[in-house]
This record gives sequence, C-alpha cells and structure tokens, in this order.
Amino acid sequence: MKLVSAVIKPFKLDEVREGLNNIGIHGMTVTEVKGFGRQRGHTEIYRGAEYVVDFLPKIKIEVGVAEDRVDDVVDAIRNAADSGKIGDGKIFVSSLEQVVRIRTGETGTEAL
Amino acid sequence: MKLVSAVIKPFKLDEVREGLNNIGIHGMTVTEVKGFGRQRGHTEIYRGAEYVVDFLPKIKIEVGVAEDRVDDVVDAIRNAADSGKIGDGKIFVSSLEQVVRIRTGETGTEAL
Amino acid sequence: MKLVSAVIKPFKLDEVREGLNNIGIHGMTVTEVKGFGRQRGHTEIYRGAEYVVDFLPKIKIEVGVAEDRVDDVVDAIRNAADSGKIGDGKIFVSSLEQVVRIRTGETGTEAL
Amino acid sequence: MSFFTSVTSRLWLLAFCLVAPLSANASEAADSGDTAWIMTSTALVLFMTLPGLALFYGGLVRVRNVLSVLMQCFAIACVASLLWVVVGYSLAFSDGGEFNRWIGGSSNFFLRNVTRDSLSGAIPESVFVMFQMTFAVITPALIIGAFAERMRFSAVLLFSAGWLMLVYFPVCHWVWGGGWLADLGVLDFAGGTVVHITAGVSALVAALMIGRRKGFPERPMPPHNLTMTVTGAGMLWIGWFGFNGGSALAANGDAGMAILVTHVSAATGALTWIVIEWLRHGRASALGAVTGMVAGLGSITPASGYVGVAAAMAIGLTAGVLCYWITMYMKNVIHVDDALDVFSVHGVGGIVGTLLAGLFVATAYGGLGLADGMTIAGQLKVQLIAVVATIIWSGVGSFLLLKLVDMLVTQRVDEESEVQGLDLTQHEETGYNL
Amino acid sequence: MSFFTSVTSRLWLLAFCLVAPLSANASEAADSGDTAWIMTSTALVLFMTLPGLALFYGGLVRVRNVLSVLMQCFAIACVASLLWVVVGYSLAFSDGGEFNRWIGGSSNFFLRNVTRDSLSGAIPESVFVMFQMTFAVITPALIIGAFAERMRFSAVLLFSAGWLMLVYFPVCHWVWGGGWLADLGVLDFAGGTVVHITAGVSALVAALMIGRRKGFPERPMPPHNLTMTVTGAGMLWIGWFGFNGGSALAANGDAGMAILVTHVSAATGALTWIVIEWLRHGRASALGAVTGMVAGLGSITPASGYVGVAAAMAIGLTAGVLCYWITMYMKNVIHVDDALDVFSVHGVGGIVGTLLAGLFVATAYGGLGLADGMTIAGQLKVQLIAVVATIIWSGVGSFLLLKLVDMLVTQRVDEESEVQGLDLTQHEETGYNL
Amino acid sequence: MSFFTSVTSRLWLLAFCLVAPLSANASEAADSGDTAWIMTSTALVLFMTLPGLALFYGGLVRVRNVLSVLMQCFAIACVASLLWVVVGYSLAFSDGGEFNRWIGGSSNFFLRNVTRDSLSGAIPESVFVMFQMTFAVITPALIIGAFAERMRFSAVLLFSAGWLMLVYFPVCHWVWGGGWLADLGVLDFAGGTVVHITAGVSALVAALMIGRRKGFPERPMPPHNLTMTVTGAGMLWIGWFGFNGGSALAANGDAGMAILVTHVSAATGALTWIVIEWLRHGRASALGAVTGMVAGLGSITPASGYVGVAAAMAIGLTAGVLCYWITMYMKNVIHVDDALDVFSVHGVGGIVGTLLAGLFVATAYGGLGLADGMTIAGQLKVQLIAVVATIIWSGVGSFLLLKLVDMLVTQRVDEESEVQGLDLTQHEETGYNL
Ligand SMILES: Nc1ncnc2c1ncn2[C@@H]1O[C@H](COP(=O)(O)OP(=O)(O)O)[C@@H](O)[C@H]1O
Ligand SMILES: Nc1ncnc2c1ncn2[C@@H]1O[C@H](COP(=O)(O)OP(=O)(O)O)[C@@H](O)[C@H]1O
Ligand SMILES: Nc1ncnc2c1ncn2[C@@H]1O[C@H](COP(=O)(O)OP(=O)(O)O)[C@@H](O)[C@H]1O
Repeated sequence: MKLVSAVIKPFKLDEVREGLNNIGIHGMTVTEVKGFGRQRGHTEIYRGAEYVVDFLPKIKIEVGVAEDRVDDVVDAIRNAADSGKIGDGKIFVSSLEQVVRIRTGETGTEAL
Repeated sequence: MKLVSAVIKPFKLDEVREGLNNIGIHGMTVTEVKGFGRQRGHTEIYRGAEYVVDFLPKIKIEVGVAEDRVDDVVDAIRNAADSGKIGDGKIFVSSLEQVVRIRTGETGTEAL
Repeated sequence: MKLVSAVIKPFKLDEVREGLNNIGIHGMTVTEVKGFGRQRGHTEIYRGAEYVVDFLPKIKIEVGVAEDRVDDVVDAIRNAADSGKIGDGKIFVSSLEQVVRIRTGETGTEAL
Repeated sequence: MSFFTSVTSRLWLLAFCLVAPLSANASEAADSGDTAWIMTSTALVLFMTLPGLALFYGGLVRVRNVLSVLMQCFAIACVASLLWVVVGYSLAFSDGGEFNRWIGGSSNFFLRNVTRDSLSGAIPESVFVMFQMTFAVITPALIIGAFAERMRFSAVLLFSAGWLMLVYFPVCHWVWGGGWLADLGVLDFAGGTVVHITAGVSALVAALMIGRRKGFPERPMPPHNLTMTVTGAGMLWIGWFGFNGGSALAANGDAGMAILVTHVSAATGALTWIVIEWLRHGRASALGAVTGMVAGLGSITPASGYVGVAAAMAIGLTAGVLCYWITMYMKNVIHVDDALDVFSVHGVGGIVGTLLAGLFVATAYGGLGLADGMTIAGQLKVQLIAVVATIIWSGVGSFLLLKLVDMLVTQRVDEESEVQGLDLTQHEETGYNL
Repeated sequence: MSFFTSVTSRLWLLAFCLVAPLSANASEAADSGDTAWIMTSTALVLFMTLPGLALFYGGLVRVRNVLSVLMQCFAIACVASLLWVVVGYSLAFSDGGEFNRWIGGSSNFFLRNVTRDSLSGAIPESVFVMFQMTFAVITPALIIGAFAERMRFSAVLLFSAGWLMLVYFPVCHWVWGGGWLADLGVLDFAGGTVVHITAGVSALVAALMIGRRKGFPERPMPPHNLTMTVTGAGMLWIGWFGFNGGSALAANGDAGMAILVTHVSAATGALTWIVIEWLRHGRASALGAVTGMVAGLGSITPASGYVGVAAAMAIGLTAGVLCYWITMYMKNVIHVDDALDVFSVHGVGGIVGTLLAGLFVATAYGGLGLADGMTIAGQLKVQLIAVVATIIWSGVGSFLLLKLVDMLVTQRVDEESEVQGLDLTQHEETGYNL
Repeated sequence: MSFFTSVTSRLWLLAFCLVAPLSANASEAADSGDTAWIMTSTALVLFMTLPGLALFYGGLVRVRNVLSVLMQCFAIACVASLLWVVVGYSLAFSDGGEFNRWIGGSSNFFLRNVTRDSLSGAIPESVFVMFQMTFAVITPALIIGAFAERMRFSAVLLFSAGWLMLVYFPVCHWVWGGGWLADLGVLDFAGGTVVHITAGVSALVAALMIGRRKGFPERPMPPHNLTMTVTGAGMLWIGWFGFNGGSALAANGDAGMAILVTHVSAATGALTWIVIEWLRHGRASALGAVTGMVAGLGSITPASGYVGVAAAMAIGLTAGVLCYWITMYMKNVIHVDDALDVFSVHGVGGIVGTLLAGLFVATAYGGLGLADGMTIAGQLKVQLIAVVATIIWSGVGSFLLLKLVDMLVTQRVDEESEVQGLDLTQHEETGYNL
C-alpha cells in the first residue's frame, strides 16, 4: 500500500475530493498547513508599513491506497488541483507497511 | 524504526495517550485534522436551510517507535480508540530510516 | 528521495527556514502540532485551581529532498533548532517513492 | 393624548426645528433630560453600526472576508458622517423652498446655522444633527450585506456616497423633513421606509446586479464566527432602544412605550424563528434566533411610536414568519445571492412594519389613535403609497448608481481575488493570526 | 436625608407605582432627566445579558458548546421578556389583594393598565416595566452557568420559564412589590436576594441534580476563549452601573452614590482575588480578576443604595475572599460541578452582601442610616430572614421544577451528544470556522 | 455666550465644586438631566477602557500576549479606581492651600466630604468623582501599549500606581483642579494635556527604557486578531462621546457641540489615514482606518468644547497626516519599539490638538471665542507652555519612576518568558483553546 500526500491550494480542496470520489476513493485525511516555495507570498500593511508574509495557506491531503490505485490517485489529484499557476503544489508518494481499521481490526487494503 | 500514524476521534485522545503511556511510550506528536470516510457528516442549519458538513474533526497521532514495539503500539492505540462506531479511524505504519534528537544529536532508537 | 520531517519549537521556525534557505532548500511545508515528550508541560490557573497542560505547541516542518541532500538538511535543521534545552524536538527521515509537481507534471527531484 | 395632537406636535416640532436656527435665542434653553437621552440615543445608534452591525455581518462571512466587512462599515460611517455635515443634514432637514416637497435646501450646508444655542424642539440642534446622522450612517451600512465577499472597496465607497445623495437624503426629506410623504401624513416613527425599505430594496438590486458569489448556491458558505454575529446581535438589540426610543426626541412616555414595543417585537420575532426552525428541523439555531430578532426590530421600527404591546407581538410574529419564508425562497428557490439576506430581513421587515403601522395605530388595536378625520383604510393607503414610492425610488436609484459605479471602477473583484478573499486583496490584511 | 425618610419615600414610591396606572393623569409629567437615566439603565442592564453575560459565560465553556451558551442567554431573554409583559410584571408589582403578602394580582396582565401617560414615581410606567424586565431577563440567564455543556435546550427553556413563575416573580414581589419581606423592612437595593441568591441557590440545586460533566473532575476543562470572557466582564461592570444606579429610579445623588460604591466594590473584589492568587500561585490570572470583580459586584448589589465608600471596600474584600474560598471548596474538594461557579460567586456574593447591607447601612459605618427605631441587630435579623427564606424558596422551587422538567423532556443530553457538543447536537451549528 | 463668560462659568463651576462639599445643602438639588448624562458619560468612558481599549490593544499583540494586555487594562482600572477614591480625587480636585498651584490637598482623602447631597455644579459630587475617575483609569491604561509583550505584570502595576501619583494627579490638578495652568487660562476641554500628552510622552520614555521586543524590527509582528481591534475601536469612538461630551458636565448645547466636533474629527482622521495608505500602497487597511480615527479623537479632545465643525475637520486632517508620518518615522526609521504606537498617536495627537485649540477657539475660525483681552498669539503661547510643561513633567517623572520600578522588581521579563509569551508566564493562562 502507498500513502499519497498532496499539498494543494485551499480552494481546490472540493474539486480534489470530487475527483477522488469519481475514481472510487472515499477516504482521506486533510490538514491545514502553511507552504513555502517558489510562489511569492503576499504583502500586508501594518500601520502604513508593508511587510511580506511568505508562508501561504495550503491544504495537505493524505490518502492511503492500494498499490495498483496509486497512479489513478495521483492523476486525479493533479487534474483537479492544477490551476496552471505557480504554487499549485506537490504530490508525494511513500510506502505504507500496514493499515489497520480501528473499529474492526481489519488490516491491509481491507482497512482502507 | 517505524512511524505509527493514527487518525482517531478527538475525544479519544486522552485515552490513547494514557494507553501509550501504559506501555512505556511517552513521546508523540498530535495534529488536528479533518477526516472524510464512511462516517457521515452532520447537518448544520443556516438561516433555515440545512446543509451537510462532510469533513469531520479528527486527531492524528504520530509515534516513532523501534521495530519491536510496533505491534504493542498499534494494539494500544486500537484498544483505546475503539468505540465500536463507524469513524473510529485508522492506523498507518510506515518505515522510518532515521531519527535524530535535535538537542543531543542522538540518532536511531536512542533518539525516540 | 527522502522526506525529512522535523518537530521543533515554534519560535525556531524562522531560524530553521533561514538555515534551509542558506543551503539552497527553498521548499517546505509547515504544520502546527502539539507535542508530548519529556519536556514538561506548563501549569495553568483556572479560578484558583492549578492544572497541568502537557501538550506543548510545536511546529512540524516537512521537506522533500534528493537523497544526497539529506545530511545537509538534517544538519541545517539541527543547527538552527538546537537551543540546548529539553523539548527541542526530533528529526525523522523516511523514504519518498515519488514526487510530482502538480502544475507541470514534473516528477522526481525535478519536482522538488 | 389623541393621535392628532401628537402628530400636530410632531409637525410643529419639525417645523420648529427647521426654523429654529434662525429664531432660537439663548434665553430658551434645551431640556437637559431630553438632551441627555438623545445624546445617549446617538451613542446607542452609532454603537449599532460600530461595532454592532459590523460584527453581526462580519461573523457571517467567510474568514477571508471578515475585515472587508468591518472596514466597509467603518469607512461608510466616516463618509456618511462627513457627507451629512457638509450637505446631508441640509438636504434632509432644511427648507427646500419651491422644491421642498422633494428635497431640502442648501441653507444649512456645512451646518452653517447650527450654533451652540440653536434648538431643535427641546434639544440642542447639534444633538438633533448627530442623532439623525447615525441613521444616515447605518442605512448604507446595512446594504453591504447584499454584495459582501465580492465587491471592490472603492466601488463600495462610491456607491455608498452616491446612494446617500440620491436615495437617502431625498427619502429622509420626504418622510421626516417635511416633504410630500410627510404632507400625506405617512406614519414612520423611526425609519421603516427611510431606513429599512431603502436599504433592503437597494440590497436586492445590488445583489442581482453584482451577481452570485463564486460557488453559490452549490457550496455552502457557513459563517466563520457565529459568536461574533451573536455579539453584534446583542448590540443591535440594545442599540435599537436608542433608534426607536430616541426617535421620540424626548425622554418621556412616548420614548418609554417605543422602547417597550420595540423590545416585545424583537423577542417575539426571535421566538417565532426559533419555533419555525424547531418545527421544520427539530433544532433551533442561534443564527435563526438573532435573524428573527432583527426581523422583529426592523418591522416595529416604523410603528414603534404608535402601537401598543399586543400589536407589537403581532408585528414581531408576522415579521418572523414572513422574513423566514422569504429568506428561504430567495436563497433556496430562486437562488438570489443577497449574501447576508438584507432584503429578506430589512426590506420585508420594513414593508410589513410600515403597512401594519397604519393598522395598529388605530385605538381599536391599542394604538395611539389615527389623525383627526383619518380612517384606517385611508391611513393604510398612505402607508402603501409610501412603501411603493420608496421601493421604486430606491430600486431605480440604486440600479442607475450601480451602473455608473461599475463604469467608473468595475464593481466586482476578479475571480482570483474573490478566491483569495477581500481582506488580503482589498486591504492587505488578515483577520486572525491565531 | 435620614434613612427613615429614604425608606419611606421608597415605599411611597412603590405604593405610588402600584396605584399610579389608575390615578395618574396627563397633567403630571415624568421628569425627563430621571426618565432618561432609567431608559439608559434599562439598556445597560439588558446589555449585561446580551451580550455581556453571554460572552462571559460563553468564553468559559469548551469550544463545542459556545453557541449553546449564547443561545440559551438569548432565548431566555426572549422568553422572560414576553412572560414579564404577559403576567410577570403584574404578579410582581401589582396589588395581590388578600394574597398581597405573597404575590401580586392579575390586574396588569398584558400590561393592561400601562398607558403612555401612566407614571411610576417620576418616570413613565413603561420605563419602569422595561427596567424591571431586564432584571427578570438576567436572573434566569445567570443560572445556566451551573448546567452548562450538558442540558438539553428544550429543558433549559422549560426550566427558565417555570422558574420565573415559581421563584422569581414571587420573590420579586416579596421584596420590591410590597410583599412580606418589604413589610419586614428588608434592605435589598438592587437584587441581592431577588437576583443573586435566587440564581445562585437554584444553580447549586441544578448542578447537583443534573450531575457532573463527563470527565469532571479528572480532566481539566479549560475555557475556550478567555478574551471573550474578559470582554463580557467589562460589559458586566459597565452594565452594573445601570443595575445598581438605575435602582435609585432617579438621576440624583442616590444613583451617584450607588454607582460609586458599586465601582469601588468591583475594583476591591477583583484586586482581592488577584492578591490571593498571587500569594497562592505566584501568578494572578485574568479569569481570577474578573471573577473577583463579579463577586464584588454581586455583593454590593443589595447594599449599593445604603452604604458608603469604606463599607464598599469591606464588602468587596469579604466577597473576594469568601467567593474564592468557596469556589475552591466546591470545585476541588467536594467536586460539585456547578460548571461556571454560579453559586460560589453569585449565591455567596448575594448572601454576603444582603447581610452586610444590614450592618453597613448604619450611620456609624458611613451608611444612610437605619430606619427609625430599627437597631443594627434588628436589621440584621430581617436580612437573615430574607436570606434564609430566599434560599429555601429558591432551592425547593428549583428542585421540584427540575424533577418536573426531567419527567417532561429529559433534562440532560445523552453522552454522545455531550461529547460532540451542544452546538452541533442542540443547534446544528458550529461556533467558529476559522 | 462669549468665551469669557464660558471660561468664567467654568472657573466658577470649578471653584464651586471645590467648596461644594462644605457649602452644599440639601435644599439645592442636582439637575436630573445633567446628572443622567454624566452618569451615562461615566459608563461610556469606563467602557472605553473595559473592554474598549483592552480589545483595541489586545488584538494588536501576538496571540501569546493577548491576555496580558486585557489583564493589564483590567488591573490598572482596579488600582486606579481605588487610588482615586483614597487620595487621587482629593489631590486633583481639592484645595491645596499654599501649594494649590501645584497639587490639591488631603481634605478629601477617602472622599471624606462626598455625601449623597454634596453637589459639584449641577450634578451630585459622587457623579463628578466617578466621571473624573474614569479618566484616571484610561490614562495609565493607554501607556501599556508602549511596553506591551515584554513587561512584567508586577512592574506594570507598580509603574501605573506610581505614575498616577507622580504624573497624573498633579497634571490633572494643574489644568482642571485650579492649578497654575488653569490660572494661565489654558484650554484643555477633555484632556489633551492631562490625558493624551501625559500618556503619549510617558509611553515613549517607557518604550525607550524597556527596549525593543526580541525580533524587532527585523521580524514583522502582525496583530493576532484585527477583528478584536476594530471592535475595540468602535467602542472607543462611541465612548469618546462621553469623554468629550461629558466634559461639558451638563446635557446642553455645549455637550452637543462637543460630540459633533468629536465625531467629525474622528471621521476625518480615519479618512485621512485611508487616503494616505491608498496613495502610498494602493490599498487602505482597516487598522489604518481605526488608527486614524484614534488620532482624530485624541486631537480633538482638548479642543472639543471650543471649536466649530470646520475646525474639527482641520484638526482631524492634521492629526491623520502627522500621526501617520510620525508612526512611520518611529517604527521604520529610528526603530523605536513603542509597540502599539502610543506616542505617535496619542502623544502627537494631544500636542497637535492642544495647540490647535488655541487657534480655532477664535471666533474668526468658528470657535467659541477667546477670553476677554486674550489674543490668538497669547492663547497659543499659553497652550505651548502647557504642552511643554506636560511633556517635561511626564517625561522626567516616568523616567525616574521606571528606574525605581526596575530596581524594585526588574521591569522586563526574561528572554524565554518573552518567547513563551506573557499569558503563560505572567498569568498562567492561554487566550484561546479553539
Ligand atoms: N521540497 C519541498 N518539501 C515539502 N513541501 C514542499 C517542497 N517544495 C514545495 N513544497 C510545498 O509545495 C507548495 C508549492 O510549492 P511552490 O514551489 O510554491 O510551487 P509549485 O508547486 O508550483 O512548484 C509549497 O507551498 C509547499 O507547501
Ligand atoms: N484511505 C484513507 N486514507 C487516509 N485516511 C483515511 C482513509 N480512509 C479513512 N481515513 C481517515 O479515517 C477516518 C475514519 O474513516 P471512516 O471511513 O469514516 O471510518 P472507519 O475508520 O470506521 O472506517 C476518516 O475520517 C479519515 O480521516
Ligand atoms: N516517539 C515520538 N514520536 C513522535 N514524536 C515524538 C516522539 N517523541 C517526541 N516527539 C516529539 O518531539 C517533541 C520533543 O520531544 P521531548 O521528548 O519533549 O524532548 P527532546 O526532543 O529534547 O527529546 C515532542 O514534543 C513531540 O512532539
């Protein structure tokens, strides 16, 4: 099994979730994060002085998937999250050794 | 070493922490997350209209452990977090290649 | 590629980011987390009663890096985050199988 | 006191206040108690906008737009205040000569005739100016709920300033400044037409012209901070004592009764909404309760000086039911994105209240009594004329104004700014850094 | 002015207000200054509940229950207001005929006799009705702190309505409406018995009957937003000027002194709590400071019209120490889960203040002076009788009422709802979406 | 009324208030309307501090220090109130005998002579005491903005108490209590020197002595909750009606005009700041708007009783421009860490307003008129003397006091506490648990 982790722009969350639902992925965990990268931060005014805020609000989505669904999932996320603009984010894939469903004790892809 | 990541219901946090303490695990990192899954969201009323909120507040616990403690840790979490209801969450286990304690520079299981 | 994940004290964030910038790492994702560990929590007063709050605010930094940069990154984080006091935090290194840049579809170290 | 004498004394008072600056002399002194109350009322009504309405509205938007709402309320307060001092008070309350049926004159521009000694009835004219100013502040601020979360700040300011000139000052003059609706004998104690209908109708027009928020109605846009909204609601309720009670322009039994019926209508409106939600959803929401409260308050406003306690309950109940129903209809059936329901609450409430004032003023219904020789039907006709005239004038005026504003500065932010939020893109600030 | 004349004039005033609706005629006019002040006080006291107390309490609960607290305060305000208009004012302040020692009559149901011209002393009766209404609003709202975070909304409403009928209206009549405690000559200027003891004791009973929150006392339940609590505290402090100052029913030296001693007691209570925490924990908390403030304010309430500045300091100090100590004892020793410490602060404060009023009224202690022929011991006995009677009546009444409410609707939410929070399960809303 | 008679009557009033406790007898009664207004004003001015200023400042600091700010405002309010009652009122407003040019006497310690019947002009003396107390509360609270986020709580309290004794009571006596500046004929209607200059200058001294916050100016320290700041700003605006309008000590045309010009200056100050930001950054921020508002309010304060509407606009404009420019200069050029810009806004505003009051009082500029025989140049000289004297006295006093406080308790928290935040380390609490 793999863990697909994607950092995306916040307003893309709904579309990504729909994209995943469309390919039959219904479980995921979402975290609010801040991202630093090439995308430039914005300026804010504070009593007339301007300063740059260079961390940007992002959303991290984590999806545990069976090995054979990884490419679908990555594609679904990409398609939904791509706005063509810098800062659209990244997808990270890593290996998952075990998954357990707490309620039932099921393990492996059963548990997803 | 392994990283055990569990997504649980928020009000189970105290019990899970106690469960882990009982088996001698004293370090962990906790994140507030939102979960989507089989558990249905709740409805909210907004000026008379009802809508469904389908992301649910969850807590993610991350524990880095030595290889030989993984099963204990998974069991301890399961036992504490299980309420028998849908949405109790999942445990993910993945591999950790290295751990460093920042203060001392210790590495490996020493650092946990 | 590797994912370097570090749990640090919140006020060290700026220094760690500068440290990483100095060695040419410009991308990272930051999450607010709570840590339990050896560092003792603080007490709070509530209408005269005192109680201990044992989760402490921490910052988690995640950096995806090419294999050959891992040691630099770990060192940079350590140097910046070390205050010599308990609770300075930990660095976890795990393996990343794939990285995709959403905007361009680039993969691997290109995508970082 | 019969209604006739009351209306007469009100008209005298008005007449007096119009000429007062010229005729007042230092030997006549203001009544200190009345003056104390109207200064207090002034503070209460300004408090309704800053921070009352700002919080009420601010809590309802998404977190990325909260400061834009606060800022719009705040900036409108500043602009409206200066405009009032410079031209508004004169246009609304001075004698317009041959045009007096339609608009006041320029004789009091810059408050030229307002001195330390000039009186307006039993209170210093400066206090009357300030009290009325707070109405000119809150009315355009009410409208921003319609186009919240998507209008450019410059457009908001231009629209608000223009709207005061084009809609508020004239209608205020018609009703309270001795214009044609006053001549007809319209009953509008504290602003059913002048405040709530003008704001509500203009809000509807603005909502239609500026278009829906991106994502509406498919995606829910839940309030970001209902504790803020309920806080603002409490301030609105308390402030409304000044709004309606202060409109008696004296600290007497009229003011007391106005406050009493205001309070009763607010409580009834809130409970009505609570009960409806309970019946329909099995739960009553805090937002529903405070919305019903505002509906009750808006509706009693024009009637507050004229009706009794039972009528106040009837008005609150009617307002609760109608405003609920129309909010539903707007949002869920025809999908008009009047974001914070300004029309369904204030517009509808103002219409309901203005009409019912004409009924419940009758002594038969516990009211103060109709003017001499006036029948219920006759009064209702006057009220209807006032309602329709205000709707048309506000609607057409706002339509033309928004066309103009859009030509001048493009009223809507671009899509990316809407996504990022107005706080960052219009004001370069963030509401919270928790 | 000797105490006797003051009490006499107060009684006259009361007597007058009871008959006023019948006898008043339009030729007697209200004093505009007194009227202005009592209308202002009305706004201030309502402000204490909405949003003052709502915020004070709301900040203290966990985030998942914040709206339930705001909503309870809000809905109680609505219910209490209508109940007051319909029956409460009459039961509390009209003549009860042969039962007058115990309860007023029905002659003023629906405010039947309250006209625009009827006076209550020097103020319009409508203003007196409104001022007293705000007391009937805040008193049941105080109680919700006891059962916060676990009581069903329907049960809260039923209990509050029943409680007003069974406890508040009678006790209010006993003390202020010419009932048996008034006959005895009890001193309760602004509600030590009527407001604080009734609320505090009922809260204790409710806390015991509804049981502890899940997790209490093992797990700390820290306030979710102390900035909200401190904000509410500021509003309570300011509002209390209307509460105590308005209870003079005039804008004069009595009102001024009441405000002065109120303020001094609040400041002393807060500083007392600060010092105690500093000594015990080495730190002074903001929550401690505002809790001491409320203790000081609650305690001075019954005494505020009678005592001098030094007595106010003594009262504030005593309140601070006792309320601190009893809060400790309740929470940490006997583990009573009176969630927001209503009994320890209001109940204890009300008892302390009512008793001390009997002492410090004496001119020897800088007070207004005892009634003619009254001794300190005699007055203290009267005060004690009032305290004990109020405790028993409130306690027994609340006990019976809660039994009934529980039978009717089950007062406590189920465990899962408690875990999920009342906001979602009772109101289908969330406080914050930040 | 010519300026002369006004000043004379003011002096008489002062003189009267000084001797009133001795001479007043029960046959003279307070004017109920004036009394109502000053009690209301008292509530409004206390509201400015609690929670107004507390929220305004609290929103501007980082989240880990929010409670420390609220707590400091709160605790200072308590300490200042008691100090005022015990010694302050007497030192400021009683006759100082041979030292009367410099300080009042001890005859009214513990308000010994303040009875229910004693009058101060047309209002009860207790009300005058309370009204003036609220000024003694807010002034030291203003200063905490300078050393926010880094001063120990004990040091804050010691400093504030000492500062009232050393700076506030004397300067208040000089200007309003019949001291040497009153003798010179200084014009300070509501506290340009007494409140704003003393606070602003002391803030600057404190900021310099306590040093910059760790990280300043390299790292931005954005406000943690601007909704809180804007909420507080609204309360300050409304409260200022009591501050300036109440300073007329009556409910009359003077109070009305004071409120009118206050409002106009606030609106102008806010718009000025909005326009400057728009020109410089292409965006106008909410924080900028409310900062301009405070600048406008602070500046009009000394002039509010004397000037006309056009002058109010000029004062608001000048204040907006100057305060903006000096805030920039302090923060970005010379990097003085007056954390919440107390000097740049209040200090500068107070200076500007006190000087301009001397100009715009002239009838030529629409003012009340200069005192008999006084020229504009002469009045300006008096104003300048007052400004300079206040600056020197406040600066030197604060300097010495901070040296002393630092010796006694070490005024600054250690670096780790600063990093962790004052809420946890000074008060063992956390603002939010969301
Ligand atoms: N090396 C990295 N490790 C972890 N997260 C990263 C890394 N680089 C970028 N990110 C995350 O991806 C987000 C987008 O990256 P950015 O460089 O701004 O644009 P793009 O995704 O278009 O390359 C960042 O805000 C950050 O959250
Ligand atoms: N495939 C997945 N990947 C990541 N997180 C998941 C996945 N499926 C579920 N989760 C997380 O687990 C939580 C519980 O899952 P859910 O399907 O609701 O119930 P259950 O755990 O009983 O199967 C979800 O709210 C979500 O946070
Ligand atoms: N086993 C672990 N797994 C995950 N996170 C841990 C673990 N142990 C500690 N942490 C994280 O590291 C932080 C610091 O750990 P702590 O034991 O307090 O001090 P130190 O880092 O000096 O050893 C903790 O607050 C927690 O967030």
